Amino acid sequence: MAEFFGATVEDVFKTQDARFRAEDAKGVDAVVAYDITGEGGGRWRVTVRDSRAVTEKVTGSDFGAFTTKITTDAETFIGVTVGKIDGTAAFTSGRVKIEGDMKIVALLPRLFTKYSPPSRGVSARDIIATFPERFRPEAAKGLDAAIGYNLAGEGGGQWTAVVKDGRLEMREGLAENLTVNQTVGARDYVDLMLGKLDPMVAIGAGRLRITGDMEVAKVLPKLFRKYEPKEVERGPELIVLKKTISVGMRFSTGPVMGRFLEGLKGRKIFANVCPSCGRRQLPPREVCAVCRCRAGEFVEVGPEGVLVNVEICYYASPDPLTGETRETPYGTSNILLDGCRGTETFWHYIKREDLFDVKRGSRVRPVWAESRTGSVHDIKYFEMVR
Amino acid sequence: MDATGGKRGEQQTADEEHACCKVVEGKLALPYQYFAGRVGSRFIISLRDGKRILGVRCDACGRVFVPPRQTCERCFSDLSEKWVELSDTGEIVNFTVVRYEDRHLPRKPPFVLALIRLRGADTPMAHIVEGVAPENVRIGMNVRAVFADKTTNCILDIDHFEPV
Amino acid sequence: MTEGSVWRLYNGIDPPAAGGFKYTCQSGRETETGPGPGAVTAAKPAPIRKGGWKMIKRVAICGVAQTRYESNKWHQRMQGMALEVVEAIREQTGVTYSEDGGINTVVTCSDDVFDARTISDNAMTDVVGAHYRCEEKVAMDGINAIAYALAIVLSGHDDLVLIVGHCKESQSESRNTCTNLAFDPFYCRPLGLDYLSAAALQARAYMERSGVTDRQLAEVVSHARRNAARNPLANARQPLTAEEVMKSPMLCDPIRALHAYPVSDGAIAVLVAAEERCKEFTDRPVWITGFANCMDSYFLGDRDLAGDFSLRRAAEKAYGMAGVTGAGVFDLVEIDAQYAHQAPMWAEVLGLCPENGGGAWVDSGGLDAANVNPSGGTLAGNPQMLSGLSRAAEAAVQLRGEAGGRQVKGAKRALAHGTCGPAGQHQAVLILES
Amino acid sequence: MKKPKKNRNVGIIGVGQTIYSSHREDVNQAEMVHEAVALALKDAGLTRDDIDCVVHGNMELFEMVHQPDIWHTIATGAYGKSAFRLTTGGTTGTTVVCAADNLVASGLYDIVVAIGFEKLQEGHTTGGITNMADPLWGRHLQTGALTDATAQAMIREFGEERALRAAMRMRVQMDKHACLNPNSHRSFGLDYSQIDDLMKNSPRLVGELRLIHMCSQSDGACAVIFAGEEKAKKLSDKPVWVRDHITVHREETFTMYSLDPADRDPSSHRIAAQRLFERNGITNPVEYFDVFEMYDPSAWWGLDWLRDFMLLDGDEHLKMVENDEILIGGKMVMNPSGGVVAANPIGATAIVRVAEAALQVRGDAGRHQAPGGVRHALASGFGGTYWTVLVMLEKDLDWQEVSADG
Repeated sequence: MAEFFGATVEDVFKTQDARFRAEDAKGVDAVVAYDITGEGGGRWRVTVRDSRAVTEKVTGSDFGAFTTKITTDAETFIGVTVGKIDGTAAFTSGRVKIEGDMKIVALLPRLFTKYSPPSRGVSARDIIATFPERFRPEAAKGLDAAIGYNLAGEGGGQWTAVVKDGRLEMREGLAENLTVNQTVGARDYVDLMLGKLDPMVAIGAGRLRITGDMEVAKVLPKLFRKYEPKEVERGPELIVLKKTISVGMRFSTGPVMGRFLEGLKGRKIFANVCPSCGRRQLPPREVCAVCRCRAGEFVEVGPEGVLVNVEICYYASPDPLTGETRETPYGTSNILLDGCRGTETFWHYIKREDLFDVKRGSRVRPVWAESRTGSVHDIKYFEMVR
Repeated sequence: MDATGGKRGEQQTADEEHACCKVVEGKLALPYQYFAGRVGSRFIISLRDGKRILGVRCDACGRVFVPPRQTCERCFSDLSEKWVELSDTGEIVNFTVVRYEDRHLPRKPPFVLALIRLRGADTPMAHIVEGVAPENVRIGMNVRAVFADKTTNCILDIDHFEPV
Repeated sequence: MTEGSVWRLYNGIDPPAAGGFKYTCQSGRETETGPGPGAVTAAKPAPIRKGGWKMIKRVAICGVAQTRYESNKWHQRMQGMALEVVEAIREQTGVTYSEDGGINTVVTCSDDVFDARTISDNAMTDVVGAHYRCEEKVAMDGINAIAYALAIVLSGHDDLVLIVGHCKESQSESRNTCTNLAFDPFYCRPLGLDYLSAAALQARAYMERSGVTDRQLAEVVSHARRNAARNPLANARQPLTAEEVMKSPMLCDPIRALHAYPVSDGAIAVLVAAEERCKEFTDRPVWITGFANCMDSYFLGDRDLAGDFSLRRAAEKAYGMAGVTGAGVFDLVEIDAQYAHQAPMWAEVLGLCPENGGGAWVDSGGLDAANVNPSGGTLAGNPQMLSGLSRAAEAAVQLRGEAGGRQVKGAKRALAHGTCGPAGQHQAVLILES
Repeated sequence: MKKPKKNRNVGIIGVGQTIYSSHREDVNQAEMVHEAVALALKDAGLTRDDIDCVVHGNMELFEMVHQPDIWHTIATGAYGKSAFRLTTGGTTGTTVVCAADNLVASGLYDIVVAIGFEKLQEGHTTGGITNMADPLWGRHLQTGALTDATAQAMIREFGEERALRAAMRMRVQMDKHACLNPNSHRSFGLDYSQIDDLMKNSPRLVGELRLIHMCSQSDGACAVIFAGEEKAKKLSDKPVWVRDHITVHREETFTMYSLDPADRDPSSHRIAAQRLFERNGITNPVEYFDVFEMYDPSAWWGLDWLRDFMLLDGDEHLKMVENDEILIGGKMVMNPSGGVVAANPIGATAIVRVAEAALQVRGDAGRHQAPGGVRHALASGFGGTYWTVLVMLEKDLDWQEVSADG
């Protein structure tokens, strides 16, 4: 099984259940499907329910019902798992794809303690990964070359280092027009880099083959700072304390917001009006900020209106009023209720089923909650008037 | 803690002027993860795995601090490698008895919070004292650290101090 | 060091050199050396310092407005409290928000944790009139907002600053839970330390050092309530005898329930202007003649909790700036004592009574003789963030002669003190003159 | 608006920045702040004894530490010093700069350190920002600072193809700068050839606001040391002068769009720029400023706001991006540091803009130094419900003549 960053996908999932943190899994009910593609990949299903976690390998093509599905290649999966690849960047660049409920993904680091690969020697792949940080631009001035690394065996692979204008770009695979190509077993490559194998011996024994422009091959050792194995592959343990801090609050409405919220109970939306400029505020605020005077008069507006903008949010984040993660996607909109003008809009949710049908200018109406308490939730959402 | 006059809710009877005013229960609730850093981690791991209390010494002013810190706030010298092992016993130099009930407190009241100067340290450290009735705690009392069975990765890896 | 000084050789700190510490004025010229940290005591009043740091221009408080302080303003949200005082200031001073000559700079004072709101001042923009204007938030005790307003005016950046502070301690389930969050997450927060237990440790340290008794602390509270009864804005106005205080249960030994300031809500607005603008707003400007603040160590064990480190430095510098000696020259002194022991303890540092003489000073009527906290002080109920700002506001009201039943006759010079952080870690001293 | 004369000149004499990173497990908050302070002191050649006052700022709920200056005293150097804490949300970093400038100019203090920091890894950034909204209404609806309202408005104004392409081009330009800045949190090595791919395939956050457009969540701290003119000249051979600063807030609402684009509220950015430039006699900011470090939380905002800050009209800002005029070596270099899309430790982000602008003026920015001698630089902060702070930095003390008649 292919190994990346000193670990295999198999090993990550084998240890998954042992890394489960039941104390943080209360109330979590989810099935996460992992489709790990490419060499060293496979399919797994992790079920978290009743404060227990069960990890199973999926043999057929069907995952069954899942809450969330994560698709990525084995290298990225392990890289993110062990912290060698930035998860956000991998998601940003599209190497990790997520279907279904995003909030579970945000929860995973809390549900399982971090995976640590079995401590073992460094792999050829690990050393290749250090190329960018060891690259010496000053030594590459005027050099325009594609250098191949054909490293066979476990922990190996094929790479091309493209050096141009003092910059290095690493590519997977061997380029077509290599300036220099080096073929060596992955294990031997590691030994060469660690100084355990003499390059001349390796060439003499035919274990290392260098082809192409030998003038360029000669400058190769200068292009990179010496590889220095870290004495301890993992640094010292660094302590982290995880906690959801929660402080109970009593938010006063005051008379202005209070009046507005009271109106919602009776299925009425009240704006307050600036006595000076006449603008209407939703929800009402104590003063008109522009005219700096109290806005005392209330007028009923809406309840129907027109969407001024539609924002569909795909990013799962916690609700600071409860600490719970929100379900995505959801849509909010600034709605120009009947009786309002210009920017006098009203901020609320759009019905989930209408999300992809509505657009700027769509006419909408509120859907009222059955029981209303005088809160933002008295309106469930706005739906399209069809 | 309302003993000092915070009588909440009592005015929330019908009041003409405040007819529309109400109070909505909510929370300030968000997830956090705090990092102890290298210096703090070494201190906590030493408590957790070695049952040993470490301090740091500032060579410039000669003081030994606990809890540890990376920098001497006065001399601005780097203390991150200046570890000294401290005794797990020390002397109570100051204490209070917490008698109010709040959710942030680690114990049911009443419990004793003390400043304890460990042998080998110059600065006393705050901690909980148990195994003695609050009314019998005295300044100058010798106490010993009792380490926690289960780690919480913080200062409570010393569960409490108790009289020697 | 001056005789009777209490510079504590705590944890091996060297006391400053015998000549005192120096500070320099803006021209780079050193001022006359101060008398040293031990000098500000009433027992041996320090000499009046001359030639201290001079402000480039005079800056004054031109208006003050406060809400009534209450334990639970459930009927108002924070914006409502702030609006009340902003409207009062506008009415009182006639100040406008005109782009030319009106308020262009607002300094607010509030806190995100107490308000349970990221960017707590965002909620204030409308009511303080900061729409398309400058607003900056001082996220610490509001007495420092006055200093910052002073800096804005002295710097020439603006000549008129409105300060608006608010705090609603009743909003959270417990203010102690909020102040627990001021402690670091690994060493102090898990122990449950909060500003109350920190103050309790300080109270014991002070009682041990000075011999102040439970009865004397009770008398401090009783005195605060007597004064508060004359202050219609105070929260806790019900008179209490020392015996009643002594009977109140221990809250956090040796702090009794009635030694602690009540949970309070309120808001304050202060208008600060350069001298040349003052007459537009008031005929009774109150001049800011001295200010300094100072930070002490964070870990309670690193500090001498009953010591004088940061307050003495702040007082020294502020006194020097105003060219005054110890506290004898003040017609009234507003001390930000959130807990009873802090009144005599900090009175010692400010020079109202001798070292370790706080208890005897209370017994001998020192609080009234020196006109300490005629408002009732923080013990009568001002919230965190405003405890020092309300001291300054009260001092200004006194110097304007508008203090009604609590007026100190002929008050011309006052000291206002403010503190924030656990057990007075950060100290500020403000000197005002009519 | 008239502005009284500054009491005395204030110079920046030291700058210290940590690296910006998604994770700093190796340090706690105070230790991270200390790195910046120590570097700033070293840069200025000062010791802690030289400092009169420390100004500290961040946003408390990102780490949920109440008044963190209290704890951080163990590492900021504030012990025994005068200390202030000022915060204004995202603009905090520039607010502590304004405060330090005011405090020094007032004569109250000679040398002031301003500190901004954030350790976003320790909290939930989007949740923390959401918490800025009214607890009874907007908090249920807001999603941090994620919005595509600006994208939608630009698409309506300039057409989808041009708007999407210009925003992505600016994103790539910022990345090219970030690749030259060793402190950057994110430097992808993006190329113009990737624009089409990114426009289509970068995951969506909100509508056309895609992951690649948005700033990172970073850990980091920045400290800047300010001194009065006399000391600044004595202590530094190239002090950078703070010419002026302005803060403009907006009301407590994000409802600023309407069906008619002409109805849009005046931009606080434009108002700030207009007022600041007018009182300093600057009529053509694109010509005047050599470098502009903008607080650009997303490529969309960066693109849109360039027009407001530089007082441009129509599609002039798009042209600047399309013609690479904002690249290092261009006419008016924007964010040679890579900007906020490359690193965003929020409480530090705005002071980083000032610090980076100061390094540019000093000529000490290293690989991301704008060529040709930077004499005039502008830095912006952004926060709250579209709040703006602008800080003007100068290489020479020669502007008094310009504004004498103003």
